[in-house]
Amino acid sequence: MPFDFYVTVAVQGVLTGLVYGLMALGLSVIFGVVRVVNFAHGEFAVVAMYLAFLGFAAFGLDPILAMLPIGLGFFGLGYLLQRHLINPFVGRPEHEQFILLVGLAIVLVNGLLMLFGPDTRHANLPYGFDSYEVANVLIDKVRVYAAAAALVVAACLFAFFRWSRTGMAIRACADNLLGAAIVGLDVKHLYALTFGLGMACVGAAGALMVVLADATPMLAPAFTLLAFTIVIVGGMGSMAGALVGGILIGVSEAFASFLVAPSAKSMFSFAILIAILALRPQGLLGRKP
Amino acid sequence: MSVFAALNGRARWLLALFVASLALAPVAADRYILSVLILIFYFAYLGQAWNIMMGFAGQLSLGHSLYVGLGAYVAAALWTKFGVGPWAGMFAGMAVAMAFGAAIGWLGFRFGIAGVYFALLTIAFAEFTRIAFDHMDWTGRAGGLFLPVRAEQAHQWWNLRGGPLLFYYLALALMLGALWLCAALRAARIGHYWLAVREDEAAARALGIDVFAVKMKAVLISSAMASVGGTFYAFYYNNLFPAQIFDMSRSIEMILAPIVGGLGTLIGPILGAFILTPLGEGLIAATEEAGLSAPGTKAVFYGLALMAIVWVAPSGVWPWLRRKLGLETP
Amino acid sequence: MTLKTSVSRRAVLAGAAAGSAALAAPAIVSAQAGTLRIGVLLPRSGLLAQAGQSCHRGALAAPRVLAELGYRVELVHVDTESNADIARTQAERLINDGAHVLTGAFDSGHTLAVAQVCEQRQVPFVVNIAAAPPITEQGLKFLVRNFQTGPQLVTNGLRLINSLIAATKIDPKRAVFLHANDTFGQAQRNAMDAIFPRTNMPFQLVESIAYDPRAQDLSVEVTRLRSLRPDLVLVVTRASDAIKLVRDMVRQRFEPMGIVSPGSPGMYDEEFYQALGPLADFHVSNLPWVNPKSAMTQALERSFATTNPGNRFAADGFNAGFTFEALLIAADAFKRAGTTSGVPLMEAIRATNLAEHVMIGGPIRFDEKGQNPNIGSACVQNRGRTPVVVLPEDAATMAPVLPMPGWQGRA
Amino acid sequence: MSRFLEVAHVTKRFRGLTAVDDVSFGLEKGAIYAIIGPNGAGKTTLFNLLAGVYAPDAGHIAFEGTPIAGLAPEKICQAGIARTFQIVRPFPGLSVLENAKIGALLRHRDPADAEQAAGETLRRLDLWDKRRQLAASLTLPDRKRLEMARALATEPKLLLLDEVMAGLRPTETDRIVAILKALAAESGLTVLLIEHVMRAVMALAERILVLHHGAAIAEGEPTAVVRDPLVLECYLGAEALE
Repeated sequence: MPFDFYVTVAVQGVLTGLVYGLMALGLSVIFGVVRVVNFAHGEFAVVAMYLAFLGFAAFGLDPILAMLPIGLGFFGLGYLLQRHLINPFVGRPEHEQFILLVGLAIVLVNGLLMLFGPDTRHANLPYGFDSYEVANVLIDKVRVYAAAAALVVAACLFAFFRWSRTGMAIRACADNLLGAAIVGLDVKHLYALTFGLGMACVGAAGALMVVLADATPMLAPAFTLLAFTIVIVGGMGSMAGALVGGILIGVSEAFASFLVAPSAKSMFSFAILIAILALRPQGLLGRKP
Repeated sequence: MSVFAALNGRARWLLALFVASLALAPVAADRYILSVLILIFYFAYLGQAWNIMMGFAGQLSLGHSLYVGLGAYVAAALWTKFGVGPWAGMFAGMAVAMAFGAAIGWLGFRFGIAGVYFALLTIAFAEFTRIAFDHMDWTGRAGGLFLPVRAEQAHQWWNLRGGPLLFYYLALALMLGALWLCAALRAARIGHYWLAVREDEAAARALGIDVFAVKMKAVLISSAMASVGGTFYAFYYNNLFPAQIFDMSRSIEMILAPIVGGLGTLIGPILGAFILTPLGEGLIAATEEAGLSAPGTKAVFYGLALMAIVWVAPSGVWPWLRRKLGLETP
Repeated sequence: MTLKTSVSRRAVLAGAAAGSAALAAPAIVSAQAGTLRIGVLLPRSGLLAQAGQSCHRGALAAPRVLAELGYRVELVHVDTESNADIARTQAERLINDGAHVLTGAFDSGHTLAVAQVCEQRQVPFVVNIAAAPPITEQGLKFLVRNFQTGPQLVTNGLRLINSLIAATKIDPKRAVFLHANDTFGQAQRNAMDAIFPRTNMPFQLVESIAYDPRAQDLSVEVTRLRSLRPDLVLVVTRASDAIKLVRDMVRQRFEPMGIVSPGSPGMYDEEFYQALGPLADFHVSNLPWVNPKSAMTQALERSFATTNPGNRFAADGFNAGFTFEALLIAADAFKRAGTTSGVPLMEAIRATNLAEHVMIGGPIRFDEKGQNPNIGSACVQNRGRTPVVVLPEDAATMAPVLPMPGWQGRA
Repeated sequence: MSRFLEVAHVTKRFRGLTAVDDVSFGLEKGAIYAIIGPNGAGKTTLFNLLAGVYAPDAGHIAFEGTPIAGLAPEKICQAGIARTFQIVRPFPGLSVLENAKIGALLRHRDPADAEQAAGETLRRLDLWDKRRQLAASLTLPDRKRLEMARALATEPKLLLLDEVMAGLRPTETDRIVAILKALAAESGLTVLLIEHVMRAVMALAERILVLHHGAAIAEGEPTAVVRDPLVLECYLGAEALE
């Protein structure tokens, strides 16, 4: 097998993994702070895919640019959702949150089915079929763009948590809820902000996904599971972990399908997940709970 | 029925009335209602199995379709390949499911994996097994395993070959048997230990409870029960596909009833199944009657109903209803 | 819907306790005299919704055509939600509500779930689409299948590849078989493994690759395919996977002589044309297809245009055609039997002999197992973003073109 | 020289900080023994070493002549040492009776027997009337007593009490002191308590160990210990002598 095939496969794995990682990042942020497991995560990603598709179909808006308004809109949506729907369930047992969000997921998937039908929808970008050729290695343009955009979003989010006052306040909440409340932080507001930020990540990732995959309501459960796998592998609550987890899963699936059997590729992801849970349950970059 | 000694008079009467009316239902009910009741019993049974792990021992499993699928596949394969009857197949399925349960439990509990992490571990095992079965030649890979339906076996009830009445009473027996078993377990030493572990592991250990062993017992009993449900499913439907029976959506489907009904209660899984399955069937008829024929409409209402239920009665319908009916032991 | 049946539903809503169940005594309501009531069970939501809704559009177009032919039918549409449990309970409900015949159910598992109900209740079941061989191997007395089994699909598909090679004079040496690892894809793979070695095809089958139908991304699969350097790519896909495959082939500049499906959905579905535009052209599907030269097909196409203004009949031809034919078989048997009663109606269905119908092939007849052995296959090539019959010659409206033109100058 | 409980040269470090530093002491059967010391002196760590939460980095612990250092908490409880938690942790979703019953099940495998035994323990600790209440609904003093009841229900030979009097009113403290004294007298129960409330310590303890910065600085009879100048300087201060 020529060597450039291996390079191609590795690059594909890394680039796809970065976009997956961005999607998982949203889940990780929400869980890390609010301690709510968003079981409707994939569903929101698919809603964002449809919005990006609509933006392209109606205004010719490139999904990579649509990422900004969609991310913003999802931030608002997330804020409101947290304040009005999910907040009463914060601190309640996981199974109650689970039913609430599973119900929401069912509504979203089937609402999309009613609105858009089951056929896949696509944004036929002018550069959608182009690829770069570097020393015999072919790399899709869309994948490079999407991965670069995912990195930019992740970097912005990272900077926000690292250096902004609000970001630091949110981290304080995550580290010590009681302490944060005592020093007068508005925890409810910060939780809603965090949920909004997590949702903004999902929205941005969903918009980017449109350039890589076709939108259909039935994608959602697979996205949710993928995001969970990545977050656990990378480390729940760790932002860099989500990206590293995404890349690890992306690359392992790529090589599994290239060298072993494409139909069994997600088996390798689950095997990694099981191994991580057994050997390093806090995830690759997670802190010990 | 000493395990029901804790019930007050009114509750005993209601339970007896409930069992009697279900036993007599085939006399009056039509085939559609019987088929819905079979589904209700099936989900009540599986809910009861899951409830042992989550409701009693506090271990969140989102991969119970694994045990159902193993019970189904093992019994079905023994029947189609070697003519081994389902009763023997059931025990073989149980053994395999328990082996998987033991592996998950050992990994999870030895390394102190809990909560969402444990849930993901169970999902990972279920998905891993689904893909493995998708590639297993012996059971027809992804193409499915078909149980032969032969006219000459049509009345071999001992081989679970028969009409809807056979499956009706079988499912009813499963549901009531699970209720009895869970009541007995709940009243026994292990039942108390499960609750202790669910409430506070460190405190339980300080009271001399071997938390690991107690949790292992929960996963073993729960997986064995779920696998029996799988054997029933295999012989009721006569065809199995990894992508359907091991799917995560099946795991989620089977845990809705106990949560909605009342997690950790004995009646909760049954009540939840009696709410959710008819809710789904009723919504199909209702949306049809209302002329809402767009596919997905029913499911949207179903999802909204789930959200409404958990909003109104977060700890389940049964604890709320029990108060209303005056069945609370003073 | 009648009053009686709505009572039975409310009874279920109320918890289906025995007391209330007494109200719901079997509600077999006789339809209007002279009308056959057919229950149509299709997966219109859930995982199989795309195909289920495509079939549904055929069912919507059917009544007008059947009425023109002098048949009187009333259809009751039910969504199985891609769930075998619901397929089963809804089959029971349809029969309770007075359905005389059931059709469906697209998926093999759902079909067998419904078949058991029909067998027990002695109600005929006409399968529209479901390829698993065991369906007609179980000795079911109340089931017929007007659809090819997996092995038939592959046998006909491979034979047509030979004709295609002869007609276009291409000379492929290597082929790779790529299939979705799901129920249907696996059935095709089994058939391929069994049949290909016996067919003496002029090319070598280098490898068979199964891919994960749930995968979000098939770029690596295409890289692997490319590394095997096949001249022909034989694919068994689901609707949306075909798009991903072709798109990544374009991006990776991989240009085989042709992409041929030996009988699977994917490359004739509307979403394929929408997504790929000119790149959707020249791919070939070898499978049963509507006969464009049949008068009944043309009537169905006209009716389809009025009942489904937003959809093209050409892209729904396969699903809509078979769904229509299932209804046709039931309506015709009813006309001959003159009764809605299950046993004589089933006898009439088994005695079906319809020379005029919509799909390519000989008269619709059923063998002792209830299988129609006369269904033909056509070689359907995408041309100008429309599936066009190019072989066999008696049904063809265009000549096949292979090797397909390069990706480059298309867009 | 095998005493009932023998702690010899026990040391425990956390990331360089020595929480318990070469502590030795011993207990006679039936004694009531107290450990005092300022916050951060290592009392709770020493306790957790005895209860099996941590294994010591050095030293030996023997109970009735058998080494128990490093055993799991449940094994230690099974051996006959029961404990309470400084921050009480009753099973909140269960009734008071069920809480005690779970403790009693250790020695009474039959649930009916266990319930009876649990009932007796609850009566002893004045909780019988509240047996049907959920533990979560109890007041703090009740929860502290429930914590003790649950531990006592395991029928231990040695009871480790971690600040059970803290936050209680003097009358409640006196009541617990009386109960403990009665238990020790009737059943020969040995008690080791960590306590800040000197009033209780002086009333109960036959001997006192004083910890400071992880090290034992004094050990002996209460009256002697509270006069020890080092203890006075380090911990008790003037007010304790009033």
